Amino acid sequence: MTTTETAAVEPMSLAGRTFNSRLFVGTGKYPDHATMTAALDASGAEVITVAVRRERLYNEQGESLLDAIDTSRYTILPNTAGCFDPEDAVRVSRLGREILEQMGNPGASWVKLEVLGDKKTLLPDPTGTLEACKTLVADGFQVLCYSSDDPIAALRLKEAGAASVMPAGSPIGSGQGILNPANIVLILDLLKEHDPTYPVIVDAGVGTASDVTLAMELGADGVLLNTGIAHAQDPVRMAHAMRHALDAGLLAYRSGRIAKRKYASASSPWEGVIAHIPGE
Amino acid sequence: MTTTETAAVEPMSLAGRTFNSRLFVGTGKYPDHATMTAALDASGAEVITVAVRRERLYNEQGESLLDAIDTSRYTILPNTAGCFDPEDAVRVSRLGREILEQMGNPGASWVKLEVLGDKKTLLPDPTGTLEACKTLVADGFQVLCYSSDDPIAALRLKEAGAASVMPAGSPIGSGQGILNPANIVLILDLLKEHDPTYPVIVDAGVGTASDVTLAMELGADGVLLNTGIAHAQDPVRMAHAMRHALDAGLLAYRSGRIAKRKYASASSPWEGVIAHIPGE
Amino acid sequence: MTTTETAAVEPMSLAGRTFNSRLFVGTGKYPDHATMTAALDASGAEVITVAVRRERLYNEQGESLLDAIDTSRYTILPNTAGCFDPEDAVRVSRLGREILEQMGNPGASWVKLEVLGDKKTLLPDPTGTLEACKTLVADGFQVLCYSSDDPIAALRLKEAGAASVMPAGSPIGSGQGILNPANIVLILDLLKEHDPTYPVIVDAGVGTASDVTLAMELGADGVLLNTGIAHAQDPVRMAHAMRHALDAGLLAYRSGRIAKRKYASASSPWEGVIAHIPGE
Amino acid sequence: MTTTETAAVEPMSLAGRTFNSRLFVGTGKYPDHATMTAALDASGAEVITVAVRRERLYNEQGESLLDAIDTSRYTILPNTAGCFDPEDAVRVSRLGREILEQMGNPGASWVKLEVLGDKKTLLPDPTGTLEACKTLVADGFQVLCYSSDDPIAALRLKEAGAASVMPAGSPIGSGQGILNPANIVLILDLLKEHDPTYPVIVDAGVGTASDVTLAMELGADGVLLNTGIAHAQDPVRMAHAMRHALDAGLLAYRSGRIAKRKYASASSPWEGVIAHIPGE
Amino acid sequence: MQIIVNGAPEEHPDGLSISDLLHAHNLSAVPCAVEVNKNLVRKPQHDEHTLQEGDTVEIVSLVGGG
Amino acid sequence: MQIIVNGAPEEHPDGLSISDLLHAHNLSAVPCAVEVNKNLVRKPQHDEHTLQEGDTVEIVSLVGGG
Amino acid sequence: MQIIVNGAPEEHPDGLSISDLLHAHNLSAVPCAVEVNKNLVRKPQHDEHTLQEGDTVEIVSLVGGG
Amino acid sequence: MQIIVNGAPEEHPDGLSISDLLHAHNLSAVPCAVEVNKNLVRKPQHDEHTLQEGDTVEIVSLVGGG
Repeated sequence: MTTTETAAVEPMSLAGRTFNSRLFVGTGKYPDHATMTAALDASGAEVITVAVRRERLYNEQGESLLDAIDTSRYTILPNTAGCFDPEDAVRVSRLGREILEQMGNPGASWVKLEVLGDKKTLLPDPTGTLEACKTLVADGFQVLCYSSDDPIAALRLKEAGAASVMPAGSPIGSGQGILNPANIVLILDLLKEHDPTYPVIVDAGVGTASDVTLAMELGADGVLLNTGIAHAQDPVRMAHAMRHALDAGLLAYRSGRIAKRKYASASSPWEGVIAHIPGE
Repeated sequence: MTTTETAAVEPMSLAGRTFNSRLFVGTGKYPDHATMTAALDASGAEVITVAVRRERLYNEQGESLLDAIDTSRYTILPNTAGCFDPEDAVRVSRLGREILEQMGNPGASWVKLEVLGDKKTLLPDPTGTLEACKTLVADGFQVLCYSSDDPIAALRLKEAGAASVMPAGSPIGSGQGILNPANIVLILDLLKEHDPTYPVIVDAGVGTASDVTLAMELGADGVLLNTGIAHAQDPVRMAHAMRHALDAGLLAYRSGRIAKRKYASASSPWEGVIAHIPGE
Repeated sequence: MTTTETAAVEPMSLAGRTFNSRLFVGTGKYPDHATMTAALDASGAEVITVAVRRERLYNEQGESLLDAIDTSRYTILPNTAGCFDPEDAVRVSRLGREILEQMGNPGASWVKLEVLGDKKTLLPDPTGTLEACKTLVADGFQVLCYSSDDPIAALRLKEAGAASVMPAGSPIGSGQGILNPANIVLILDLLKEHDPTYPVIVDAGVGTASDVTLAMELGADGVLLNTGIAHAQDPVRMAHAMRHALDAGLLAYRSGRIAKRKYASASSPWEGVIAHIPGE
Repeated sequence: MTTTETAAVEPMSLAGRTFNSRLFVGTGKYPDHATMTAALDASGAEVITVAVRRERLYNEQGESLLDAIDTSRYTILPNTAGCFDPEDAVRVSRLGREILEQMGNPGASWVKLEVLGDKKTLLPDPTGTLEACKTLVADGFQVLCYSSDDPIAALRLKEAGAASVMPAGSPIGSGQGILNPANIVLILDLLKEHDPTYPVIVDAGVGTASDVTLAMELGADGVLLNTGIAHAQDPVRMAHAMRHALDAGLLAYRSGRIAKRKYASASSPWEGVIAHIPGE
Repeated sequence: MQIIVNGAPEEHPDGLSISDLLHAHNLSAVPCAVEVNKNLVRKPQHDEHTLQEGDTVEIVSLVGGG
Repeated sequence: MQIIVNGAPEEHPDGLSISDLLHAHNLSAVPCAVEVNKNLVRKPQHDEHTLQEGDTVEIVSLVGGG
Repeated sequence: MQIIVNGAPEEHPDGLSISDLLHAHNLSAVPCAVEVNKNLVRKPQHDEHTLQEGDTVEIVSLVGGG
Repeated sequence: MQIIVNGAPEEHPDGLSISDLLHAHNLSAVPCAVEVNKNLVRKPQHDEHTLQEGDTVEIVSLVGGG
């Protein structure tokens, strides 16, 4: 008999720290701060992403993001969204670190590295991302590195010292889910081959809960998403959905699913049937 | 702004009764009774299916199913598994009712109707199922009716008075999940057209958690499964997974997911970017 | 060494006759008769479907279908499209036979039987189709029977004497292709189990050439389509495409495709490589 | 009305030359030379790929590849298979050119560039491929460049001067077909945006005919494959299948396929139906 | 007498045969089939079959279809 | 007399009621249902229903199933 | 002197430190980071770092992003 | 002198040209390419290029590949 003491989802190790939640959520695109904070809470996330942007010097904008969020509660992960070359991504990474150090936030040495290749797809530039990753690792950053789902591109980022490689399921904000599960599996194979706890986080493209469940069932360590919650009609409820979806996928992955069979396999016994069975 | 007071999943109405859980689980194929009862508990199910079989008159079999289960806790839904013609299915339905009436179980007037067409696929015979459904409805049964995913076959069963139509995602025990989501959507369209609360439960073929999430995201009212839990390497953990998966899918369906887009949509604002953006 | 004398596609036996083409095309929805006849020619079809409709008694309509087509060239297969109950389908079948007998066309005893279940999906009613099929077989028809992709519904039609069962890939005219290849495979398994030459023709839903190729690769004996050609922007060119697609699929099915592998298998030899191979 | 004078497939321009066939086939893995030459003939290919390997100095090997093939008939495209770093790929490219120049073959300045990243997946290394591509373009080569299906990796190779970018549908020899059609479409969008005749050839992963048809329907200019033919049970027949499949896909792409619809669209007219139509 | 032909009422003299009706509609030479009150009347019977007041007649031919 | 119970022949004295049969198999206290010649005999009739030579009896209960 | 701050020209007196600039924009107490000519100037240097004619300054903070 | 040819050591007299080496291996008439110490030596130089002790030579041709 196989039993389980508990359905608890084991914590995840990332960049030297431990997290109970494997869901990483963005803070962009919410209709308002109240919805955002309620959705962050509902998601159970412990790490949230933010962008680094110019202060608006002349027009007042009301409450700032940092006023809205209880920053003591979250590891704040600054991204380099909007950067198309490695130099800009390194500059933005350092600016983000500078702010988070002032705040004493544990995300200070972390960066979600994006070096984009194209404005229509927002897919990463493999060579530019690799170059920026190397520079940032040398500069002491914990680099959580956005990648395409190209297995070799992902492997090179791990080799360059990324704390986590984060392959896209599909283009950012596209809601297409995981277009190529086989590539995610190859990434997991290559990056975890001699390093089974190396964290791989599926980032980008999640549209709905089943995308998250699938990512975890493939063996990913976590999922990062933003638009799928923020632009849902009911973001807070969708945040709950995503949290359940992640637990569902992780538990299912750990449970050893049944193999797929072409034909049926009866759930009820044939023995003791009182009906006429054809051919018997 | 859209908010949600709670992430509670609304109850489901079925055959005149109300259930908090939308997961219906079988009791077959478990390695032992202790694993089964722990898995039933973990699943959160309120309705469980059983089969009607000959008493073993001569060889003692230890603890019976009814000894193992706290029958006061569950609605027990007897099935007609193993029946290949409508007459046998009607006989078995009446035998199941007879036993459950003795027990005072609320499942006494319910039956999970299966009239199978073939031993390899265990897919239902559309004409035989329809005939048995009519007879059982006339005899006062609440018929929860196993169907293929053929939309017209499903519609005819509803018209015949089935309390719920339960289309197969794929063959019983095959673990192939939902092979034709478009057909499930057509079934939901046809059966709920003027009757939006009519319950449609995806039954059969579920292999892992994301199958359940997908079923609910399509708009199903519930999911019935057995092998996906009972034959997982860790059935109890998988039962937890399935429960989360159902909540994830239902919440996501209610949340209004984002539309799929071909191209990306940035999560972070373009305004205030300090990096060089190509073409700008 | 395996060689092939020729790439010729073997003829198909259907309802006691032999055809070189396995593509069956409809004559509806063309922009004009000239496009239709050119498309029929390009398709290579030997059997074409037509509908039975009221003569327009008062408003002249120019050239009729039978004037436009060289009827000596084709087996004309009348359908029962538009019929929703078995009685009407039988009436229409007999009317079609009456006309084709007057013409001396070999399709006179043939019918493409459709008994529809619903106007939105135009999917067949399984019970009504089965009843009409039995009546028409008893009346001497060669019944080419439109079915859903429900394997048992298809099997019952064969057992009732249908000359061919023709499962839908997806709803008529929807262009969704083959939504559930696994069901087509189950149909082929069940219907050909002890009768390997029994003809199964995929009918309905074809949108483009690869749908036809896939149908044949699954093991179907032929494909019937109409809208995919008639409503393409260039119907004649699409008819050529469909003809190539059918040959491609049939030849591939007969060629024994390679198995799918998770990992790569080099096309060029490793032996004699002058480059440095990692780990060697 | 749209008509077509002919079903002829228009020729393809590649590296300054024009080809009637868009199918590019390898010469590896055949059971024997006779099967290979028959398959090459059946495929209709005008360009065939070869590998550069050490002469076997001591053990005689019978007829060589160049003895078996009528080299005057084909453009011979040497590959850099087996190279894992850009320096080796450049060496091998130059060696191939040296041989083909001696033979006076038009493939002398051409190379199928592969810089592999990993032995299990044989997927390309994006950075190494880009570096080798730049070197070879500067050295006067026409570089037909194997790429992953990462849209930005592909775009960078075009920008580096590749004569064609050749994205993998799936790993070499895996027979998995095109795992991510959306990425192929993005590649076509990005590479053809201001240059619609830029040739994109799907290379690797083709298992059967419908994979080729699909590639062309997505808008690819051609397909390169080897194992799908060479390891089929009947390679010559499969070569015929692949040729038909390519024509089918190209013609279908040029024909403007029908849009997919959720619901049905009747092929036969509703007007003049003599049957009872529900609701009318 | 009045009969219904292809869904529309028509006035015809008593004693009208199916052949007469087809002739009246210029359909004598056209491949078509005729049903009276939902029963097929085959071509050899067209001359002798006399239509009655209130009969419902369907005259059908083949059109483009799929 | 001989009857068939759950597929196997059994010898019993004439006049055997269903209740007697269940008692003989130690099933009196167990939730089960009984069919004679494919017709359900409900529990309140178990005492009075006398089995006949050649009857086919099915005694069923509930087991794990899906 | 003129400097470029967040993309727009500003006039300031000579000898302006970064701290002065932040003060002028009411940003002294706000978590932000400052770059001069694409080089980060960390907070402890804000008092002592004197801006020069033509400097390009970026003052950034954190906003919602994904 | 010893040289490495296609991965294996070979003994040859000093002053050996590439043409000599190809001749020794019966490859004079075969389409092939030669690399010495990872540098291609094109065919017109085969007569004049004299190999040195310790040279690594690759002689390659075309084989079936994809």
